[in-house]
Amino acid sequence: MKVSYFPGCTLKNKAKDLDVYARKAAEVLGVTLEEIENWQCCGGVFSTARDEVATKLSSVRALKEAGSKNQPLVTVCSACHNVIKQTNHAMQTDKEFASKVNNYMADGAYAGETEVYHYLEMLRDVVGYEEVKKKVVNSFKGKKIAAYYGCLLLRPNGVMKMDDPENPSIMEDFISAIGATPVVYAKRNECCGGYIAMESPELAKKNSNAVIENAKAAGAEMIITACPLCRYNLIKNGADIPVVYFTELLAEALGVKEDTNGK
Amino acid sequence: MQRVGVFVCWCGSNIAGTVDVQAVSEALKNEPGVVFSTNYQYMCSQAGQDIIKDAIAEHKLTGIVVCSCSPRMHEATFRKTAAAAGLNPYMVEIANIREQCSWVHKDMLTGTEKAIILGKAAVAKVNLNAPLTPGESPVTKRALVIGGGIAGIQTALDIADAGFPVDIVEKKPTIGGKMAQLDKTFPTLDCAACILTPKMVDVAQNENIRIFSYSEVTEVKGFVGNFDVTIKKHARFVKEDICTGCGACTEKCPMKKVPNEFNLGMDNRSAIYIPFAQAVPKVATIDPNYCNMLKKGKCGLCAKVCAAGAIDYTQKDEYISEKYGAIVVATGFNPISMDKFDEFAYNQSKDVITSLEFERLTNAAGPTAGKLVRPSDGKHPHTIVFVQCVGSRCSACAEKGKEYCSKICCMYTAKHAMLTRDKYPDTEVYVFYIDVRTPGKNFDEFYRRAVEEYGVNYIKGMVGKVTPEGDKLKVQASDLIANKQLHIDADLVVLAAAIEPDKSARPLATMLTASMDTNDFFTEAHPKLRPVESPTAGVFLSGACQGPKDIPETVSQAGAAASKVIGLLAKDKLTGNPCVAHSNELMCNGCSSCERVCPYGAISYEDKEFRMPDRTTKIRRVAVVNPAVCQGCGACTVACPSGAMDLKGFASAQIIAEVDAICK
Amino acid sequence: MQVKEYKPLIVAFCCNWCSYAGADLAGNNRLAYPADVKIIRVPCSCRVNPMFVLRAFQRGADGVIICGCHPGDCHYTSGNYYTRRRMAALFSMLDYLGIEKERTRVEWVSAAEGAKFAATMNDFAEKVAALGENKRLEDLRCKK
Amino acid sequence: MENKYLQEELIRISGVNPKKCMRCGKCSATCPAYDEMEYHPHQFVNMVESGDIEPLLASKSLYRCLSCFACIDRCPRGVEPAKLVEAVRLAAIRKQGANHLTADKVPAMLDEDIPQQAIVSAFRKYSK
Repeated sequence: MKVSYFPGCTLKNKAKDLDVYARKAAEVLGVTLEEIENWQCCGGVFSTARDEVATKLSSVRALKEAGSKNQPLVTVCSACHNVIKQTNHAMQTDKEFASKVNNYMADGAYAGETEVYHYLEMLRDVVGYEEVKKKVVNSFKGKKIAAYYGCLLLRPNGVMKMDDPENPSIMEDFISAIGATPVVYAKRNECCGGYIAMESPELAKKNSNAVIENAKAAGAEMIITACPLCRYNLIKNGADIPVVYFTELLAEALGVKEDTNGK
Repeated sequence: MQRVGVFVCWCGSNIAGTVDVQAVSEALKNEPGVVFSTNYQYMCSQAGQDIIKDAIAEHKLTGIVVCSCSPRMHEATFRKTAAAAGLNPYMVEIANIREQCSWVHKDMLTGTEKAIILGKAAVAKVNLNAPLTPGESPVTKRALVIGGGIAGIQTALDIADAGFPVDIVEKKPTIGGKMAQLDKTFPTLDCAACILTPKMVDVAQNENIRIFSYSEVTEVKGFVGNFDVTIKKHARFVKEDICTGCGACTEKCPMKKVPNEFNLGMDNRSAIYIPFAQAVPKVATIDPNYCNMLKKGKCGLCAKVCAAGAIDYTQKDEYISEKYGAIVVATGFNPISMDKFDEFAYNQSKDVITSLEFERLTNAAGPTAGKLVRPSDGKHPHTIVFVQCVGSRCSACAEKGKEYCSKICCMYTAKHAMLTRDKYPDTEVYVFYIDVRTPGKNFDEFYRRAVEEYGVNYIKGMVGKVTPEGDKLKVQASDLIANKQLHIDADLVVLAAAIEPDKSARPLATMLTASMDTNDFFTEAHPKLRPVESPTAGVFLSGACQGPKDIPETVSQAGAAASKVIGLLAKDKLTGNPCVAHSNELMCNGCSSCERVCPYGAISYEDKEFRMPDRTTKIRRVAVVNPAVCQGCGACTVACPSGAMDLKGFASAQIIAEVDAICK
Repeated sequence: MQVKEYKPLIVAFCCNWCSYAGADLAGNNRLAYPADVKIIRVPCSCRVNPMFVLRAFQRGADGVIICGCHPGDCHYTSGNYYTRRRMAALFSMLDYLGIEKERTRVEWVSAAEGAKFAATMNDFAEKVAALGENKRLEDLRCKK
Repeated sequence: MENKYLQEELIRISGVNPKKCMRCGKCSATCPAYDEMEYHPHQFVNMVESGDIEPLLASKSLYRCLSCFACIDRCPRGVEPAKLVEAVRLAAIRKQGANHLTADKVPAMLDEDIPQQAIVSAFRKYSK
């Protein structure tokens, strides 16, 4: 099957791994990721203000293009996913906002018709974890892995609707699917500090440390994430266990990690 | 032609404030059939009723229209007035010019205009009214109580004391309900078992009471005074009348790893079990989901050790049909699931527990024999955090919490905190609250004692996150008074989970055609004046099925429900509703359409002889309505293709006359 | 030229147990709705014969709404299910005859839903008013 | 009177009804940036409700909110405090020359690994 794909700015630069492995793994799983042509940066964070229009146009354009091909829009970066999904929701529910946005759109109005999936949702709901399990060639059996959701994947739940925001299992089920043992810990859905790393590195450090300590206390040997900024904050603030993108593990489990050497 | 009198009520200024009552009574004077029209300040008062009575006599009225409040309020009053003056009470029609007119419209002009139209419709209807006489039906002098908690127990005992037989249906193997699981009761701190178990024994020994435990109601037919109820007795694989409750089987049973629901899964029981020592009836029950004999046909140990020979692996579910005059719903409550509140880490740590679990942990008959220890490692907790309002007063998400206040949590949390400090003075206790709500006799004094005498730390604020780390629970909370975020390393966190009606209530309400609110609590017939009756006649409410309440309130409501039941069962006959369907047999073609739609089976067919125009006779099949069974919904009147079926009091001609009057 | 202000005429059939009580509750809470709505009490929404609806339109009603208990909550167990089916058939026929679907409605209002009753009536009256006078079935002989 | 206008504006662009707040403090209990804020999430709600907005506009708390939405998801009454914080922040930085972050300050904040995402996010939150 073919889906539209929005990689996002960071995935073209600092987080190439997140992107490259996502594409490789998708091929093995029978999904073709068709990159949106001329996509623009989503802006990193969603402004909840109803009169902020210009900052959301790039997301709407991407959504509209996917819609014009009758494809769902798949994202892999947590931040892009959050922004695009919330923008889509605003287009569906806030008529006044939608009409302002549509003033900027060439050829035809958009009202939130496109479906937005995170790559993880695609694995769970479209491909199916059972299918993933069947295609695993390098199992991570015995490895204790902690999923780090951060804040953007799950919240606000009324819009994201990915999983139970307080007791999620989508990443844990992914960890099980690649043969490893998921480690559940309370801080997995707490914020790492995000962009505050620029302004107040101390606050980012405090939050990230709490996450790392909590994961380690629960017995984690490795942390996986879907967000480049989460990964940066955790590593920068002294994670002494590996923090990797979930797509990297997926590619390794499916036996296609080596193919990407040299990117 | 009728001689109609019109009586317009001012209801003080309730009506007269927005409706020109003088104009209404003047306007209605000219309606067909109206021979008298007046208005008065309070028609429902004695003086007002006298005006009606006098007018009936003086003007030889054959029908009256009262323009006043809703018929749901005073229709019965004015019917009695009419009857007292010798007029058939069903010759009274009410025009609702208060609730549906003066109270919802703002200006005099529109209010008056509408009131006149509503009055005209009522006059048009009463012109077509015919005197009706209600039928009578007998009363089965037996009551059914559904639910065997403290509410059901008290209701049953009170009814039985008045000399009427009562059956209790309880879905669990024993009666006792939630109260049996509690440790102490607020605000007196007497032990729940000490006051409940004697009542349970009373129930067992009362010859007017039968207990159907491990049973549920599966079908309810009939109506007030004459309910036909089917009760399903689940197979317990033990002959109830033979088992002595000695407990030998439970000791020998090799399957001992069954989560014990009585202790909320905090310890295990055997596959054959007696829920607790004081269970009533004290007989064993085999859990078919775990018994090796029932699952695999291998074992049979319990049958071997049972000296009485009570074990019967072949027992089947049994259905019992019984007639009842009244039904009391006492289905109670449960704490809500904590699954959606995992910011408190209930699913992540055994040391995060609900308040009901805390009751079992401190109960001498509980899994720890009353020793307060952490479920994870059996160690004594030194710091305990209580979180109030978990899922209560939560309007953000219906899937998560409940919008209402669960009412009992403030008090039981104060009790838990106080008892903990009393028994374990080395324990630091924090209670996070939004508001402490303690209306009730000696309640606020109780809460203050917890703070002032026992040194419980009450903090206004909510807990935001609980993080299990190592053997601690890191509690992050706000202290709104100090304007601080607190971080407490706790050993035990206790969540005051919201309470919700038992899940069995919803299907039961459907069977009983009793109404429920959006939270699945049963609605009362009147929130203030008829708090223990359901709007469905013959169905009464007892305990938390009607709304959150504590034990004293439950017991008083249980007694009130019992007195209502006794009042009903003391009657030999009930006067029925005369507004029932009837068929014009000359028009009926015997097609069975009406019979098929009747929800009560009130319509049957008879072969009747009819004289034809040519002096021959012909036998035709025609519908006959049983007025004692018909409830007067009118479904048949619409189904009838020939127009033979009509409804007394709401005849097609009457409703059409109303439509015409409104659309004039 | 004098134009008489157009006021729609709306007939509301309310079942005695839920919706009529809901209307009373709207009154108790002083929740306003247009005086154009006139309520006729019936024991159950299933008492409403399609003939009554036709009669109302014939006599000049601009909208007819039937209110009953929520599905599953009918005082008579199943009356509202009959209503739902009967009225679905009737309303689509009326639609075919040119009585717009917005002029007819079946709504479930419980005895606890005073606010819903008022909101429903406000909404219905507004929609009917927007359509203007109903001339399709009106029998001019009935007009004064 | 200016406050009245500002208050209405904040309520309109945020879509938040501060009257729904029942003063439980769960937003502030769950806030990961609490200790760095002088005004906390529950105070944003209460102060906007009472029209006491000037102190919020001048507060650095505006730039400490992480937009992690924990307060939005965990509020039992659906108040959504973060949306109000966002609205107040916009009211502050939309004034001319009031940008909190300017491009010339950025290079000093960077290290080799910092993802682009952090920079664009910070700009979107702190500048107009």
